[in-house]
Amino acid sequence: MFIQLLFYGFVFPGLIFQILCAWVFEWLDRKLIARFQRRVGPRWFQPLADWIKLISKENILPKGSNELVLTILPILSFGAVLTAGMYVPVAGFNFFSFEGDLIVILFLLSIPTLAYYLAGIASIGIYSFLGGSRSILQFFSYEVPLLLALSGPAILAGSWSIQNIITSQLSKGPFIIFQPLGFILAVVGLIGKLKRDPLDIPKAKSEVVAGALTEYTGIRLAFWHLAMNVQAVLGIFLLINLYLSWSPMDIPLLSTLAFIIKFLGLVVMLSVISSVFSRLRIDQLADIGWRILVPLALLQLLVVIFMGF
Amino acid sequence: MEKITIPIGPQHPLLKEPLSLLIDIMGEKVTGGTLRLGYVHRGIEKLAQSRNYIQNVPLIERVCGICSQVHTTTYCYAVEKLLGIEIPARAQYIRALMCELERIHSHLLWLGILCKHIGLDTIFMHTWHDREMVLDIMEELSGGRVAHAANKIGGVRFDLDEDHGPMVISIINKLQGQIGKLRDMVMHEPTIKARTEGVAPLSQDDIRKFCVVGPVARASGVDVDFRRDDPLPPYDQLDFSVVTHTAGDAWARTIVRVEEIEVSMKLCAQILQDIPDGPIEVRASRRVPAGQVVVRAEAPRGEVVYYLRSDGSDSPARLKIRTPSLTALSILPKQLSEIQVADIPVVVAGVDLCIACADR
Amino acid sequence: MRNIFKKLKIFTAIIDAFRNEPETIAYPREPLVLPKGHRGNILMLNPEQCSGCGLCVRDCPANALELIKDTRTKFRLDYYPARCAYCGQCVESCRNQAISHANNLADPTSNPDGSVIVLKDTLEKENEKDS
Amino acid sequence: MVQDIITDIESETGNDCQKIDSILNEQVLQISGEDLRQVVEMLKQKHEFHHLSAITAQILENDSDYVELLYHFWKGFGFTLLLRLKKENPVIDSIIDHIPGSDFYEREVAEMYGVKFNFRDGIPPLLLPDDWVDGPPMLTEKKA
Repeated sequence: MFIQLLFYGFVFPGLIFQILCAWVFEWLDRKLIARFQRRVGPRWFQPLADWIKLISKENILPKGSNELVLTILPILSFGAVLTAGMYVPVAGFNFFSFEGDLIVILFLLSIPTLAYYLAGIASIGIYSFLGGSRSILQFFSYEVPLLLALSGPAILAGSWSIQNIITSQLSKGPFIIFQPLGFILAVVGLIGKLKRDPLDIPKAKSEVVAGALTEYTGIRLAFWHLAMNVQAVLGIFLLINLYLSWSPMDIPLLSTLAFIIKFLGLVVMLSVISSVFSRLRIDQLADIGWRILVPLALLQLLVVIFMGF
Repeated sequence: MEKITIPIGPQHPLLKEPLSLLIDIMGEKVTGGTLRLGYVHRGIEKLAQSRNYIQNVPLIERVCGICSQVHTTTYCYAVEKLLGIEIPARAQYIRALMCELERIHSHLLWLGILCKHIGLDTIFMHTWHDREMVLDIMEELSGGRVAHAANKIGGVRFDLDEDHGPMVISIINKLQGQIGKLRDMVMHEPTIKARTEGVAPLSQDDIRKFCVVGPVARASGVDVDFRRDDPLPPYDQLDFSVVTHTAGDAWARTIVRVEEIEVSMKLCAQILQDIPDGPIEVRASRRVPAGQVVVRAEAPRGEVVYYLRSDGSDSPARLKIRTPSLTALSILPKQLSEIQVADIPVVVAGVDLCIACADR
Repeated sequence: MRNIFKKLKIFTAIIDAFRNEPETIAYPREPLVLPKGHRGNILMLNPEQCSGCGLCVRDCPANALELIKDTRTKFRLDYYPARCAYCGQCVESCRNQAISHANNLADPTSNPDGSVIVLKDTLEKENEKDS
Repeated sequence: MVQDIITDIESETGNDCQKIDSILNEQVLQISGEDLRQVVEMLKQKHEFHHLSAITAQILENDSDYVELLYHFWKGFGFTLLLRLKKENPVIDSIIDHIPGSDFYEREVAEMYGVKFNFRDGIPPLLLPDDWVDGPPMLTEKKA
């Protein structure tokens, strides 16, 4: 039993699996974007090489910054996303399901954003401060439509457990058919959560250098990057589970294959989106978030509620 | 809300060259800014006085890393004017061809940088790929990508042979297709327009007051182009249009520059069609007779002014260089107010700064 | 409708880019093809043509050439690649076409011969004869 | 055209204004330093010279007691105003309120040649380092 728990925690679906997925995601993303830009792109081991390079670098913090807080924050966010990863079902494998785990996961996945904000405040750099305050502004713009959109599948399935939502989809069909709008809103929210192009306002290079992570170096930065990438992978897993969880036959191998294909499809989608749109301004994002995304999410929710009857 | 001053530069991802901007912000609003130059001041004007006229040609080429050809063209023209010689027509056409190619690559570079700063790396990479085709032509012709070393006093260093003309024409035709695609991408991509339209508009009056030149002035409706208004040969024999726009904001600057690329491509084809046969250089004496001359030319960023005084020896007594970026910089603090922090890249990239030019 | 199609231009552009081969090369692993006229390191292909007149030294804007002259025929022409700006002025100034550019990617720091390349040396030979 | 400008300048300032043929391809008028602001205002109002291309400062070898300032205007053709200032204490009025674009040109001349511009005290350096002590670089005899 203890060995089994260790296996869950450290191998699958825990630490090693999630880190591997994160690196695969990072490589795929970088390679795809490079190819869209007519570049060759990195080789397959580049994310690992970058990570090793980062942890071997000197670990500097500027004088006067709060070392303890700045060290805890990346570990905290990495831990939060790893914990969330334990509850997200992967290709039908699910070990710790309970009623309401969707809410717990969403809560855990918003910890990195708050940690990012705190990192901005705790660093003494001016760019860090701007990046941190921008990240919290952005948080208010995307989080509400994201939560509203993600509650759609839960209401349709009549349960806040991801496992129940998946089983409900197996009989009803994938929820993307019933709520395409909700899926789009969830993707937009996910992009905002991951601070990817075109919603990379908190870390816009030409404005605030690297946002809240400007003063970070070495192993702390390496853990931030890892946390961000694991978060991206979990977000994609969540979208697959909530909207696309359906396969024609109930064969484990086939469903695993289908899961991988869906994962790749979503990665391609995120890469395409990040390479065709330019970054929005923070006021434009707030405008779009509250005037367009939230009403659309409410509309979708209404449709879902009427469908439930 | 608290007023904060954010330093942009001398080292910042926004700037490719060192420039110090101190920008006052309140929340996300920019209230004002000051700037400071001199981080790449190389003292070229002083240096030029201690070198002979021939040594100065490669030196002048290094005033700017992008518009190097137009600087040497202007300098050589000034020296030739003092020497009282006129270079052969073929050499003039080759100089003009290089200048126009340079204008295309400079504007493409600018477009890429703007797109990169607003977070659209795809168009950045695509424009720079197209720019690379222009640089390939220039390297094939002259031997250098940006330091062409094409001009010498009394003519040009290389001649176009029979393969070069068709090669340039075929690449230009290919480029024309690419630029068409690029134009559609830039003009119809909704987010570029959303980011640049209405940002930091300059009125005609501002342009006149601050003596601004080049695409920035033309985007505000000031119809000035030194290729047409005060032409160095052979521009007086070439037929081209001057692109202007009235809005004066960053979006108008984008349109003006994209259309100027197309004008320049047509000019290249025209030059290759009209180019006369003949020699490419005349003998120039090493000693330049005493005299003073002022030469103006249109660089990709606007008017360059060269004042040259010779005292009869083989090195200039005074060489004054006024580059277009200096005027663009003088109006930058005015533009950096009443905008958002996110607009700073658009404004700073939009005026097309070349700090090395401005510092000299 | 046409307008929407134009808005999708960037999608078609990235799909085209994805379908075609990348335009960049993985540089150290794949060789770089330089255009014909690229100006690389300074070479002296025809040392017998060099008369030691010193025109190249006088016109060099970067002081990358040095002429140590003993008599009219005894001289040594040194070339400092790290100072060189690869402007080609010496090639242009030379009346005997003795100097030319190599068509390589100039890398002054990796020169195996140290910081000085001796382009032509008639000093030592004469000295050897004397001794 | 240039004759008009000369008569206008002379009637405006009451001082002599000479036409000099020093520059090959431009019209040059020499005025005295005190008249600069008046002349520039008049040129701007009456003759619509808005575009100041550059301000060149220089020291002539054969007459090194003076700093020579050249104001290069442009209006379809080049037109230059020439002023001579004493090298020991070169002071000139600033024209920044008439032509705001002259800001950087004046600052450059001030730093490189040590010319003082009236009404513009305490401007920070533009090109030179903040801790520059060697005096105006273009006046030093050091070889570059």
